[in-house]
Amino acid sequence: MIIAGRHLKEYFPVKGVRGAYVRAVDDVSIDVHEGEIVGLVGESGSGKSTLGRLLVRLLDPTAGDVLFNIPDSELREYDDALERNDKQMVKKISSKYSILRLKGSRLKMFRREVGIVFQDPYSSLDPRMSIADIIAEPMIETGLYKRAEALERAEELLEEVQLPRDFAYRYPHELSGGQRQRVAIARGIATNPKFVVLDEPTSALDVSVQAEILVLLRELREKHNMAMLFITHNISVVSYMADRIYVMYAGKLLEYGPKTQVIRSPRHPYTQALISAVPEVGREMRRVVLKGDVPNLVMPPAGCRFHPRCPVAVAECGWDSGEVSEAINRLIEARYAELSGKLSVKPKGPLALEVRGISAQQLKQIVDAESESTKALKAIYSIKDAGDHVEVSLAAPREPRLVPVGPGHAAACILLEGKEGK
Amino acid sequence: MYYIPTLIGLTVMVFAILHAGGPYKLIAPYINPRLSGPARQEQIQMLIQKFHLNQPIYVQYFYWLWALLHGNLGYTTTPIFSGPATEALAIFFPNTAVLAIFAGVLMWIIGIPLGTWSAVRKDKPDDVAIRVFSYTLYGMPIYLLAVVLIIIFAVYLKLLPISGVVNPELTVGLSWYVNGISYPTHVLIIDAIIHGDWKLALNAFEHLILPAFTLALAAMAGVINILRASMIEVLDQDYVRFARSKGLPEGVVTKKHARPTAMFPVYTNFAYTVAGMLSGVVVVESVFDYPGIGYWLTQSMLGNDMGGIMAGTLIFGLIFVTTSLALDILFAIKDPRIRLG
Amino acid sequence: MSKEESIVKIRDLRLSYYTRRGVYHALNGVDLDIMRGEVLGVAGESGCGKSTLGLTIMGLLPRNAAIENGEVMVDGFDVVRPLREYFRRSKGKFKPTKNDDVLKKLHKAMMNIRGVKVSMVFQEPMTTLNPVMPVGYQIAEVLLQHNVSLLAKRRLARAKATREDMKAILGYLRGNDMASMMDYIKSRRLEGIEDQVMAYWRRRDLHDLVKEIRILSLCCDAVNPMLRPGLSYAARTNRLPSAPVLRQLVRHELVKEGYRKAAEYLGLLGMPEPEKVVKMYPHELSGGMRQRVVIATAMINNPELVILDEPTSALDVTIQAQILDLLKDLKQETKAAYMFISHDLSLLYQVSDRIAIMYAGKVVEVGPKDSVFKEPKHPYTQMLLEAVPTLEPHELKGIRGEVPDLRNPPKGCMFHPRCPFAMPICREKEPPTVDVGSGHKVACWLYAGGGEKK
Amino acid sequence: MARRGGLGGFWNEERKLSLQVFLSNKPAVVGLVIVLIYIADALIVQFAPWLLGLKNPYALTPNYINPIPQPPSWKYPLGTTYPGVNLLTAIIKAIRVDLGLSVAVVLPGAGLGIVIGIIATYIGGWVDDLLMRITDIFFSVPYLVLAIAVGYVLGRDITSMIIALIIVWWPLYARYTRSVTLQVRELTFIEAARAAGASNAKIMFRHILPNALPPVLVQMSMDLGTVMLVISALAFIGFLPVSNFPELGYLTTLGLNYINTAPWTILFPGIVIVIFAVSVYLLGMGLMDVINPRRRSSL
Repeated sequence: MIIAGRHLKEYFPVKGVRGAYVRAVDDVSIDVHEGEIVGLVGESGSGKSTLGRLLVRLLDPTAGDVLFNIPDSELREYDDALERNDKQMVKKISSKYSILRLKGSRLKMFRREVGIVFQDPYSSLDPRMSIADIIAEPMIETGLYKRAEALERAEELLEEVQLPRDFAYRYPHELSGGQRQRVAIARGIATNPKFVVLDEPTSALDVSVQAEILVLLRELREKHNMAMLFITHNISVVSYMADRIYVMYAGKLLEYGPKTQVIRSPRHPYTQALISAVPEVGREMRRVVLKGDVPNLVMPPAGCRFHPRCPVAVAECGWDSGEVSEAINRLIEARYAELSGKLSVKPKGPLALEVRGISAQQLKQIVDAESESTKALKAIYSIKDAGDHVEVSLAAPREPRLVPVGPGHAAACILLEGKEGK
Repeated sequence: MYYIPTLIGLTVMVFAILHAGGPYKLIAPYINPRLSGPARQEQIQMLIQKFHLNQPIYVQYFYWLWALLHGNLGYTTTPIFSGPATEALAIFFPNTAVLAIFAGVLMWIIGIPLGTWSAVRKDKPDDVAIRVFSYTLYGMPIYLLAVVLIIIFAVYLKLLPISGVVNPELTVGLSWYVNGISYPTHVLIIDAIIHGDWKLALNAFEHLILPAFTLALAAMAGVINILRASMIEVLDQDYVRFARSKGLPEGVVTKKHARPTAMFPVYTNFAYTVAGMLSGVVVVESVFDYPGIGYWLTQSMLGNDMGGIMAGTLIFGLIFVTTSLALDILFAIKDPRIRLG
Repeated sequence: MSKEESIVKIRDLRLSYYTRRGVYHALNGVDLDIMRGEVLGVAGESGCGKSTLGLTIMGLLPRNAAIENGEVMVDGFDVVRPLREYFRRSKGKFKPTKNDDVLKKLHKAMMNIRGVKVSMVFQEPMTTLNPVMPVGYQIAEVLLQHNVSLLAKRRLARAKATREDMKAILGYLRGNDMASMMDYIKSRRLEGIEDQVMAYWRRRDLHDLVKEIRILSLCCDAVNPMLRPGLSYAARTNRLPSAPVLRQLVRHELVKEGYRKAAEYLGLLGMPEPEKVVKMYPHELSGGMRQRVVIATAMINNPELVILDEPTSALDVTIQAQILDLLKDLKQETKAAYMFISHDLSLLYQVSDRIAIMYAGKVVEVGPKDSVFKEPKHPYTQMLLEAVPTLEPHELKGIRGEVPDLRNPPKGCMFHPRCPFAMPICREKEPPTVDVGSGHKVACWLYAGGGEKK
Repeated sequence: MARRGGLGGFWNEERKLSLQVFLSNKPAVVGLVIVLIYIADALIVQFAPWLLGLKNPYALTPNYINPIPQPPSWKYPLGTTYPGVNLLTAIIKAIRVDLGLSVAVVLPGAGLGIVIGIIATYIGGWVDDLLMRITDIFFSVPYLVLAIAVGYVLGRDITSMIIALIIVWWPLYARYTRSVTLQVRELTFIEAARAAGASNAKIMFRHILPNALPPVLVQMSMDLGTVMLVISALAFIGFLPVSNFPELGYLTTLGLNYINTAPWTILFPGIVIVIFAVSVYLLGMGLMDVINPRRRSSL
């Protein structure tokens, strides 16, 4: 395995609010094999860029570990040890392969083995450096070459990304967006790394340029056999580029698997909706339109983070009393106007509600009738009369685990867990 | 919210200025010059005792601060006033406040429309004229501006008085105006109105016009330039274009859509404007012999009067810090992005 | 297609930006029609002039934009005439400041076209909305400018309507008898109430009972008697009264009414809790909600043409799907024409009736959607389609070379330096636009008989 | 590096474009010319006063025989001021003094401020907080007042005026440097340099500073004018208790008693300051255009 992230978490403190964190990446594990292209898909705020930066140690994770160039057998041992909670073993393997404790020259060696290409070709190149200096920087800084040699090699690299050699002594502002991105790629692969992170490398470019860059990247992979993590929000691009795909949502990993599996038979409802929303020439769309917005990552939804928007959510998906009481209120307003004003709902703890102004039976009827249209009601598992009010209790939420659904294909949805369990 | 630490820092700085010259300089004004020999030494020892100058420096600071909090700012001896510095403040501060507020209002009501107009008419003759005007103001030393205004309005046109706060002949025999100090508020215009002397009030107002305009014009250049630049930027924004696409009249687009956001750089730079204006006060008051704290401070400087310099520095600092705090709060209220964010 | 069917008619439009580093030829002879009620997709890569085209129709050009030739007729009004005339008058000494004066006059002349007949939705919902104004006001503003009488009528109708009136109207609604309802409203002189009634009646997310309760509660909303004459004046003349204090008071009342209408309209567009949203500021809303607000602002006056300049490019895929759904609904409900500008061909395939492909300031191919996508004629269109990645991967091919520098545009066909089929004539002469059948037109020498056929 | 030379040598594309941008801003070019004239004046008075026929280049030459200000004439092109001082030569001498004082304030003030600003951003954390609070405190007293207070401590002479103004000016530069540096630090190429393995120090000095310093340097050039204004204002209110000192603010005070009859005694020295302050400002705006990539590309 060229790179393996294990239970990575990245919490950014919220400025000015003590104890509040943006949970950009929350317990994500990811594997990249030698020479393969892994696509990482997600919408804005899904944490995909943060994850990419964690893997090349541009950020230090709040928790978790990143193992670099670890033989598969030892990785298996490591995973077993993690499961057994065998701290000594974990520590032993980690000390050998983890990138998190690297310092000084060993860190530089690691930097030589990895590269990164950023999204915006305009701000990712230092405007005061010539193209040659920009490309040479990683070679010089990681001690691969001396300056003169590095400049020489920079020109070769320009050729490799299909730019004329005499661009070497130009400055970034003289280049078009596509040309700059080629320069950025040349810098990313300058030290001949084994693993390159491509953070939305084409989303600022036109389709015709994008196509050229994508073709170029595939060629480079063939030629140098480097592994790539291709981060993007564009599923069609990933489907062209990647061997395997990871899908992230709100800081969590929801599904991963071989490209054809994930694209043709997505198992997670989010992936299904995402793929259905991709417009294509020559195919009238049958979209699954998700309601609502991406959740706030300071206080993400409990259980499965996707549940508030999920079209097939069930009882244990993570509904809390706040969500359910809001749903009941909205329902009353929208459909049971005769009750509005009379009925009052009060959350009582995270998993219980106190409803007044309605009998238990009446409420039961409403819940039964509406639970298909208002998914939050599915969380209600008991409605009991308690004198002057009705006690409603909710099913305990379950954190979805990644469940294997095919060879190398897994999805984190409790619906799948159920099937597997029975 | 750095108001309190900054204030403490301000007192520390003034204390440092006071004590940087060593204890002897500090007590020099209190020594009886006719004493000599052992008697003189004895008095020095006594004064050192009295001012706690033999204690560690931080203890001295707290003694000093304690005195400060009890309104003890020392004594001042200048040609325009001798006595406790607090009393000097009571007399001079109201005058400065009236001048500065009047000038601030003038600057605002002239500068903002000029800046807006200049941006809307970018590169056209009127814009060029406004820019030449504001650049000239920007490069003009404030005393020169004052002198030019005096030459034009007082010397040639003879419309306005040159200096002072009032024509002396109008004050002869007034019971509430003694030694150049009016009672009860110490602001001549207000006091004249209180005592029903409209002629005097008008005369005092005439005396206020030139200094206030000088200050206002000097501070205006910055406001015009900043507003023009930010307005030009804002006029290019999508939401201004969107407002136009709604078919709104141009006046509504510029005044209602563009200007409120274009003002934010003016607000954030307002501390610099205030600092410039308060520095201007010092010069303007001395050019016009206007009895405010700036004039007093200049007199103290010329007479090496410790009490005046210390009190003046402190009060100017206090005014500045308080004003910027107040403006910060005010402008934060105006920006929903801050208010709700 | 007959001529009166087109809402916008653009003929040989040539537009240049005068910059300090030279003249940038942004549009080089655009011919295009937008028919009433259709969705015209305009596709092209960055710098092809598609946004400039949209802005030209709105008359929202920057001061350094010179109209060198051509006309843009919007419902019979030639938007670019004064600019073109200024350019002719200037005889090579084009001055942006003078052009700006012409533009200011144009703004005035177009006040009753923009926001009424034609409106526009921009790409970035964050920068399109004024950050320091509640969104409700930004929607209401359009009505306050152009449709004061509607607001005044709405307000007066609510004051006048009795519970019995509302019950009667509900009766007609239940019976789906709109004609009789309108007759009733006219006879009771309650014009303006139907706008509010329908806003609830057409809501899909509300229970019928709730709709009925809300409609019933529209009655008996007494209005300050001092304001009544002012409001009647506004309802009659579509202008605010000119008496100073009264004007302010009436305006204030109508702003409130504007918020109400804005909330109703946002509700129709599927915005949750619209009454709260109208009081919020743009930064409190998510990208999708903001774009809904922008669309509401553009649509609230029922314009005949809406220009959508990349309305979903800044949004996430799932939010983009929501907005597309919304636009689809709006298309069914209104008779407006849409000009949908985008760089995303697949997206345009989903939404358009016709497609125009632009390259370097020219429409190189235009025609019905299926015809253009299934049988692209222009080499540029063909290559562009091959460059689009799809879910079912195919070999991607980019287009070699760079977009031409429009400060020194190539002679002849702009695409010839990148075109694999380029012929000698392509380097010499601009290709004419030829019809290759059923309204499918292409500007390429391959079809104009300039060389051997492909 | 012959190849490099072949591609333009010193006048590479980058520099050519910069020059082009600057030259297209006419007011800035005028500003530059005027500033150069002032510098030439100062240099000549300092090193070759005989070129201008100045006998006493470092002090005013009073003429007590005819002390009353004379209007401009062939003999005295700008007239004379009290006490019989030839204004033209006085101004020529004064430009050297004022320019010298401005430079003496701006260079060390900016140097100190830039270093502190950089330290604050580089170390960050509580050091940053502390340094910024200290600048707050210095900033809390209006600059003219602070200069007066410092003058009291150090005694009122030229050196103490310079020191006082340095004390006044460094916090401005510290803050400005810090804000520009923080902006540059957010750009992606900094992250790219980190990914390339560059050390913190290298990132700071090779990437952040070259991009952050230009605006600070432009600010410095503009401040030459502002500082001159403040120096002359201090001299005007009598900060310097010396006579015969060729300083523009002091020159204006000489004729104050003749304001009714001889306005030129005040106007001419004043205008010399105005022209300089406006010129550096215009020059600064032109330079700002050159270093601002957005304005560059909008050409």
